[in-house]
Amino acid sequence: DEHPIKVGILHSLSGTMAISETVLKDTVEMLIEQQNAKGGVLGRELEAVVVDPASDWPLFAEKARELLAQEKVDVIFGNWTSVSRKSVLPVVEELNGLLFYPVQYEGEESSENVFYTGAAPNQQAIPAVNYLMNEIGVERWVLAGTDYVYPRTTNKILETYLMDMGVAKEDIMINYTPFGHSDWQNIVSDIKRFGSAGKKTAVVSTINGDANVPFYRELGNQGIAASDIPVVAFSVGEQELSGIDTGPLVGHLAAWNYFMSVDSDANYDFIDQWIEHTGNDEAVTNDPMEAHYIGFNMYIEAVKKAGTTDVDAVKDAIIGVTVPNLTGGYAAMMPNHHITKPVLIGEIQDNGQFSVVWETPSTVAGDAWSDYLPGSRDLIADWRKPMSCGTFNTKTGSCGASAGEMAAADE
Amino acid sequence: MGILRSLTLLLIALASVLSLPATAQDEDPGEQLLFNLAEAPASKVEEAINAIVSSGDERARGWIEAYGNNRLSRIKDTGQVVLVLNNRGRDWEIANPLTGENMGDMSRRELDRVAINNRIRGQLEGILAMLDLNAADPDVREASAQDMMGKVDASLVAPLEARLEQEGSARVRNRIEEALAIYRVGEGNLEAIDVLAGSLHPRARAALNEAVRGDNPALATKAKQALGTIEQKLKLNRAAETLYFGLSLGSVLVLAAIGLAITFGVMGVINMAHGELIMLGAYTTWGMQQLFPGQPGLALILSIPTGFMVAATAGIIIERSVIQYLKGRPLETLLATFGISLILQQLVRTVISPQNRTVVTPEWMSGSLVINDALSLTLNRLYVLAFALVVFATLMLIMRKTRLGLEVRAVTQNRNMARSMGIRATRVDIMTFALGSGVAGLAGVALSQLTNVGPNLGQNYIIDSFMVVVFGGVGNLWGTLIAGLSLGTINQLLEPWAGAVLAKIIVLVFIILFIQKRPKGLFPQKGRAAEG
Amino acid sequence: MSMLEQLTHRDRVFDFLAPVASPVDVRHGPILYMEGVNVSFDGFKAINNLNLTVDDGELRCIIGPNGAGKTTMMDIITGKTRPDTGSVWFGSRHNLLTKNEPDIASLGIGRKFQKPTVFEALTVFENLELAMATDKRILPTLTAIMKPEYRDRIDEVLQTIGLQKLRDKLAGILSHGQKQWLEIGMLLMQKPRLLLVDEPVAGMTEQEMERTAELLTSLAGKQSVVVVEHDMGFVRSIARQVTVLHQGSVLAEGTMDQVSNDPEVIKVYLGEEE
Amino acid sequence: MAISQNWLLRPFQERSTQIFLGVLFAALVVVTFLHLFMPQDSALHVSAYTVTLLGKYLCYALLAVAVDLVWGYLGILSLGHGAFFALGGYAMGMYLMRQIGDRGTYGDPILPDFMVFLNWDELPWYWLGFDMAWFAFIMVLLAPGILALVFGFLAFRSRVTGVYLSIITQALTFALMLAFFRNEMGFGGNNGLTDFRDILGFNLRTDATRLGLFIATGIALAIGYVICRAIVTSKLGRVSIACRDAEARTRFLGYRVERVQLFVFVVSAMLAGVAGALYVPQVGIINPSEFSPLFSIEIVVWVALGGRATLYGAVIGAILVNYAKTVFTGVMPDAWLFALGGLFVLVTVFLPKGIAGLLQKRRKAKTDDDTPTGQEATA
Amino acid sequence: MLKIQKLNQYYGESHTLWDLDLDVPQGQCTCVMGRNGVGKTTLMKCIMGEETTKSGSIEFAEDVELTKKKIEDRSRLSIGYVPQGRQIFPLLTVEENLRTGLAVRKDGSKKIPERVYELFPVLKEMKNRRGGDLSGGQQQQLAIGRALVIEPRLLILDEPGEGIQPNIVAQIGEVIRRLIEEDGLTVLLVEQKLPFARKYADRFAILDRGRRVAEGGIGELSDELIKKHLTV
Ligand SMILES: Nc1ncnc2c1ncn2[C@@H]1O[C@H](COP(=O)(O)OP(=O)(O)OP(=O)(O)O)[C@@H](O)[C@H]1O
Ligand SMILES: Nc1ncnc2c1ncn2[C@@H]1O[C@H](COP(=O)(O)OP(=O)(O)OP(=O)(O)O)[C@@H](O)[C@H]1O
Ligand SMILES: NC(N)=O
Ligand SMILES: [Mg+2]
Ligand SMILES: [Mg+2]
Repeated sequence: DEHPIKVGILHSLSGTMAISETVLKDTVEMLIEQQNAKGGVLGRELEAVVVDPASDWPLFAEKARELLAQEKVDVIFGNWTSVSRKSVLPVVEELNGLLFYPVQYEGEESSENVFYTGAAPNQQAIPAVNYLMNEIGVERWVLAGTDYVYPRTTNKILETYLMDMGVAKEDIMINYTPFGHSDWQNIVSDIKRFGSAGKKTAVVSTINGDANVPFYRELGNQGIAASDIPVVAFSVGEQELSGIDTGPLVGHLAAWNYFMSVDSDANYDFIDQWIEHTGNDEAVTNDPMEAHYIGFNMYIEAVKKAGTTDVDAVKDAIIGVTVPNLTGGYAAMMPNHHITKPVLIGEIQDNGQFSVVWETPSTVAGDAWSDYLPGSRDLIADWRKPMSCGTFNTKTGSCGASAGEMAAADE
Repeated sequence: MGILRSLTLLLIALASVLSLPATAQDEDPGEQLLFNLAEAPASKVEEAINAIVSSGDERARGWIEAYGNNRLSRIKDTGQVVLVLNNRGRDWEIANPLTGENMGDMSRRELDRVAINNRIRGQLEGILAMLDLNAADPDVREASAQDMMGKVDASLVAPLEARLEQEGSARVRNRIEEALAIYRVGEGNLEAIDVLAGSLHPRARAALNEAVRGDNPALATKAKQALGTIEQKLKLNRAAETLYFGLSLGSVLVLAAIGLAITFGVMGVINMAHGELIMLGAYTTWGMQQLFPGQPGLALILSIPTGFMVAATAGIIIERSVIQYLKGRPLETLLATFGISLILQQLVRTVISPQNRTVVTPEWMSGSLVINDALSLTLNRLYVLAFALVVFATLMLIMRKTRLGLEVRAVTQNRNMARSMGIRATRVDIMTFALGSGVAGLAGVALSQLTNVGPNLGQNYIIDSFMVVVFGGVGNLWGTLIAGLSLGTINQLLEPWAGAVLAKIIVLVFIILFIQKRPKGLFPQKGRAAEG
Repeated sequence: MSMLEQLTHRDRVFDFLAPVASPVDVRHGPILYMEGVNVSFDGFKAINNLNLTVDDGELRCIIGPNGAGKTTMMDIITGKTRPDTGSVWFGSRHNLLTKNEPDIASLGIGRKFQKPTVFEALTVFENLELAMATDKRILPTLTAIMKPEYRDRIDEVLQTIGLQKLRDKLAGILSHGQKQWLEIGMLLMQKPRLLLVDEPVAGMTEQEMERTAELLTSLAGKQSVVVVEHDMGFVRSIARQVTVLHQGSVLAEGTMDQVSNDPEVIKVYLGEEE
Repeated sequence: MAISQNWLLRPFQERSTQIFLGVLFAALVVVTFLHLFMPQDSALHVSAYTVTLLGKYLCYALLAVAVDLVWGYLGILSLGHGAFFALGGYAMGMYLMRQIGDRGTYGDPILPDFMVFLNWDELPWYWLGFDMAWFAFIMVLLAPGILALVFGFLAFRSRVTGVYLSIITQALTFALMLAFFRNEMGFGGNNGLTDFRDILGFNLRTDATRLGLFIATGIALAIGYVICRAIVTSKLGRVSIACRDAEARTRFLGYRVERVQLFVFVVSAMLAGVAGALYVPQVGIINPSEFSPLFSIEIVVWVALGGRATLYGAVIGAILVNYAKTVFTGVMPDAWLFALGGLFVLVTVFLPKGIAGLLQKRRKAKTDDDTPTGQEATA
Repeated sequence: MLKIQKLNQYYGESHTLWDLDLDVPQGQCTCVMGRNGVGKTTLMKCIMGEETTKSGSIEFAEDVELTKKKIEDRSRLSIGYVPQGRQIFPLLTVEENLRTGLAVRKDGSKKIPERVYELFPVLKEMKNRRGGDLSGGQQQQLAIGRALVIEPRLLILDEPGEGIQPNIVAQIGEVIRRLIEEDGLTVLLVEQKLPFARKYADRFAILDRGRRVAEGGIGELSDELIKKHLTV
């Protein structure tokens, strides 16, 4: 086959999400370039097909359809927000596409056609809380998040988890703010008050993107130092920090599966390539970029293994594929379409980087269905034949309805 | 606790140590100390720090600070401990921690950071605070004593008491007494509660709270009483704080809206690109800070005129290229300026970056103005509040006292007639639009100190700005001021009990209902004239 | 029968004069009754204890210096301005102060504004159509059809106001005087019991003025007309009863001769030589 | 030609409506034909993707017509029409959610997935009834209709006009957006409603259903257009214009301006609701961003670009802008905003009356009978 | 002072002024008359530049060609304009309305000339009220006062007596005369009311359907002419 392999890139280049997603587009483009420099795969070139879904959720679905139905791409790398993924999901399922999703998310999903290379809650939130509890001795918790599904779900999981661990209800404060919230005076003041009850307090932040800068500014100005009330964030990476004056933030934390500061050769190489690709000496890398790096390499491996880009063949081949990650270890694609990841806790430094202060002893496999939510406790996903099920109920021993229907539709 | 014991030693040794000359060169003991620190496994770090602190080496403080700031690294090949002077980018500038001699740049790959974590950092801060307790500057001593609050343990009581003896400043004495009292309340000392009864400091309250929870009934009762009085005072402070939050949010709204009050309120141009003009002002600040690295304050001050000029120039270009063709078709300005706003946003994404830019807050704008332990006003917002008022007053003067104000109103009310009166309408248009745009630029300069500087900046403020202008009554600058401040205050009053989202919704519903009552805003144009 | 012809038979009640809705009860007194009306704007007393009655079928001229409150008085009658105190009755049944503009209009009070206001984006014909006395509720308006008799009536009025040629032109392009006529036409279409006419002849030539005078006098009798005008020639040609307003209250009332010889009136209004 | 006496039939006698309906139906037929009967690989084949895309454009066109009705003829610049569109969409979305039944991820026969994993125990009361198509379809009209009625009643009664009205419509949609973002509201928060399966028993993921929806949208647009045209050409339409240009004067003629405004506003809101309802099954998701004030402003921009107070201009504007968006985001993903923004600027500067103005000018050269187009009303 | 030759003007397709000639001699009051809609106001607008002309010339003060000039430059030549319909600035106060004219004054004065208040005392009384709130007649006085602020050489008045109480109308007439006689002002007046025209104008010109059909000293304004051109 002489046709190039078409790689769809479905990341917002305009609108509110452009701030996060443009670098992911550039990352995939860079990876494609590099792969082509290595001679492509199966002797075929790779070709990027870029579209701009413009941070508009229905447009994500439309563009996904355009990529799959019109452009006939072999695979899509894309999406950041969960809502955009939810919007695209029916389309990739209907048209039997492949989607690599690189961002940490709330879990509770496993699609036959989607590969989740970002963290599930058990690969980020739970370990972070464990760290705070065990290493820092936190007893009182503020769960602050932007009001949407990822923080809601994550906080739900954490609340259940914390209560299981014996934390009293009054020691948990939950607070939601709208997207792009910029006036944090009251909330920070509340946090300060909440933290003055004589117990070590920490903030677990699922605050999204743009709202973070004013949040941290306010923290700094109201004099909340990391040593008093540390904030551990799940959505603040190097990209976000590059827009913040990090001076007052030193010591606050983030939990990710990758930091740019990680001391590994693979990482240093990746950074060098990235800087060369962007032509910007100050360019930073971050966790979702690593996720794409992993996802991309997994895809390449799977295509090699399957010997074709045929979607079904790749889907089968990719489970079990293992590729190096950037932190010096390996990532494996699990049967539930999530991958294994190390969990790192980093402290913000004054240079806008994180220094790793703690990490899990080994990699953690992503859990599609949380063990801390009653509705999904008993569910697992396994896309290997013959089970091929995204919602297998271990109690009843049967596959959930949606998968059943999908299987029927496939016939 | 090891570290604190070493502190005691340190304090006693200090006076003499400070005057010691540098020790002999051949065998620098510092080298070993640093090596030990770098090599220490997590459990031995404390010991290593102890060793450094109690060594009496005058460079100790620098090392500890560097360690706390993640600036101690080792060269992978040689194991030598170095000081990282600049850790941005791929090549780091390093120096010899023993001699201070600059060792040039070294790739980050070659370096291995000496690990530190939050817990240790917290302890280091305690150490540094302790060191500061003897500083010459009473402010430093006070801050240090304040840091000690809640961190005092048995080993520190004696040195603190000793310090108390010598201390001349009443402020510092108070702090030290409070710090000691917190410790003593923990020990079950009833009198200590009297010391804390008037304190608004959160740590004092924390200590009292703990006493209430504790199993000493006498202590608990007394602590409860003390807490009661404190709560009373806190309430007042909290009210003042909320008011401040409200005015501060309000001033942001006013700043964002005031330029629009000119271009939209006075000229009648539905300027959807107003937000992007604000954005330009914010980017100017960023640009100025790039031009003057290391001098964020100077850059910020220079940004005020430049931000104005940049946005005003952009305004003039917009006026000349588009708006002038839309005279008498105000609604179509919406279409055109919407287009311009899209273009400007994407222009910034393409030319600068889709990511946010870092704008540094100068020293003098960081932190808070401390009124008391429970009430402090964040400085950046205080400056913005003042700035908003100054901008407002200036604008008011221009519109009221200069001919421009009169002419622009005449031109918008009846363009042809104004021209028949010899008013150069074109020039008036340009100047007014430039003024409104320039003020938007000023808003951007101010906002750069509060929020993201990025391509979406404008979008976040455009809706609010229109809301404020209209709520205040179109064409009335006072209205804009009052509307902004009151909407901000209402929002902040609601937030504590309704939450941020609901508070915002309630404010919007309030606006809707308010407009039912006063269909022409807060300060309506009255009389026949308004009915047309 | 053309309307003008109809008008020559004053002894009959003509169809276009037949009351539309809520008949006005004038058996026991005047058609318009204002008592003790006060209005002030930001402390400025525009209407000051004004008392005025207009009898059914009367043609009343109101004159008075600029700013005397003539237009404001009409604003009060038509519901545009709410007085601070006082009472205003239409017939003996309708308290106008409790009603809003459309209510008052449907009761049968029509008004021509001082500054001609017509619907500029509609044609002359459509302007008259909208003014026509019909059911003005939503659904009837939506389903309204242009009956031939309606068309005829509009054409008649067009004839009367001399704008036949401009029938299908947008009202926005009319000259000042043409707009004046159009507004008079709209008033005629409304078939009101009481017409309030604010400076109808401003900007008209002498001859047009005469036509207007004829028109207004012919309306009087069956309809009541209140005319405000500064052109003394015109006022003289139509007036029977003249009221002079000054500083918001009645300064003088009487026949034209009485009034124009009143020294006060001469002083504040007419000027020495007339 | 005798003008029909029936207000609903009147539009059919207008040349512009005849042309509009002719073009619309021709387009429906041609697209259907090309989709069904052209081989997949033919250059003339219209793919299911394109059919859905066109369907979406038609939904937007109907929405734009609704906005033009109130803006162009009544002078009410609604910056919140997205709210009515979204409400219609949510009503439909709720129906579609209920149609999923136990095929959802968690297999709960009643609760939608998002409720299951956020621990809702039962369906909130306002979700009741949405499993029935007739009820949902009535709500498609009623939800926006009632909101418009209540909101309009308050606003028009108090004589809120001009920019004040525009801004409170904006506040309305903004408030609704924030409310719908809240997960507590029970509408799926930011994720909204998605993963629909079938509508009226037809599988939404088949091409035939898509074509059906496309045709249904076309017909809805035709009906909506005719209704608007009928209103506009009726006496009520002229009263609307009167209200737009001289509200006070209209009152003195005895018209209850606020009722005229309310009537037209509610009709327009319902049309917007229908547009939203047809939009949702075709794009597959409804989320609070449809309530975003910027979306509502964008709708106004379509209308202005197409040409205000013409109705067909609104259709042209909506289709053109959205087509441009589709094309530009595909072929020039990095620079499409320049192109779109530039388009807006150029049209305003060079085509004062929008695209319809251009068409009118050419038409005017031929005939002279022209429905009056709007003068400048106040914003 | 003003010499108009072969002026043609169109509103879109419709030809409103036809080959119009008009002479306004210095130091006199010329009165333009004609039925409604014949183009009087249009002519004034052409002189002021509010409407563009198709062809013809308007010459001001012997040597300045007006047709090419911008509106504001025309007023800066000291042409005062009192338009039909008053056109005051409704939201400006009376004083502000007057002050708009100060920009043009040759002496650069920042004060409103006392003369204006003298002529129209009501304006002083209502100094701080918004223009739009004034009664119709007060607005008309304001419009005239405003035009006088610029100390015009040529004053264009479009039906200035409209809506003004009789004694003030007479007063305006007197003012016009006084300005002409004392200051050498030139006045171009549009007026429908014959007595007023006869009393205060020096010359007349009659317009009919956009053409000038008669012209002459005011004494020559015969009943025949009136009947022919001014009756309906
Ligand atoms: N809304 C208002 N605000 C302030 N003053 C007002 C308002 N409306 C009217 N006035 C004042 O009230 C007085 C009466 O005005 P009105 O228009 O009734 O006079 P008028 O008798 O009609 O005069 P004219 O003959 O000049 O038209 C005037 O002095 C006017 O300035
Ligand atoms: N903007 C316009 N567009 C088209 N036609 C217009 C416009 N303005 C005026 N006209 C027409 O031009 C003609 C002359 O109008 P103009 O206002 O000059 O009349 P006029 O002599 O001043 O009348 P009047 O005595 O009523 O003030 C009128 O027939 C009018 O309908
Ligand atoms: N998955 C997220 N972060 O939306
Ligand atoms: Mg009046
Ligand atoms: Mg005229």
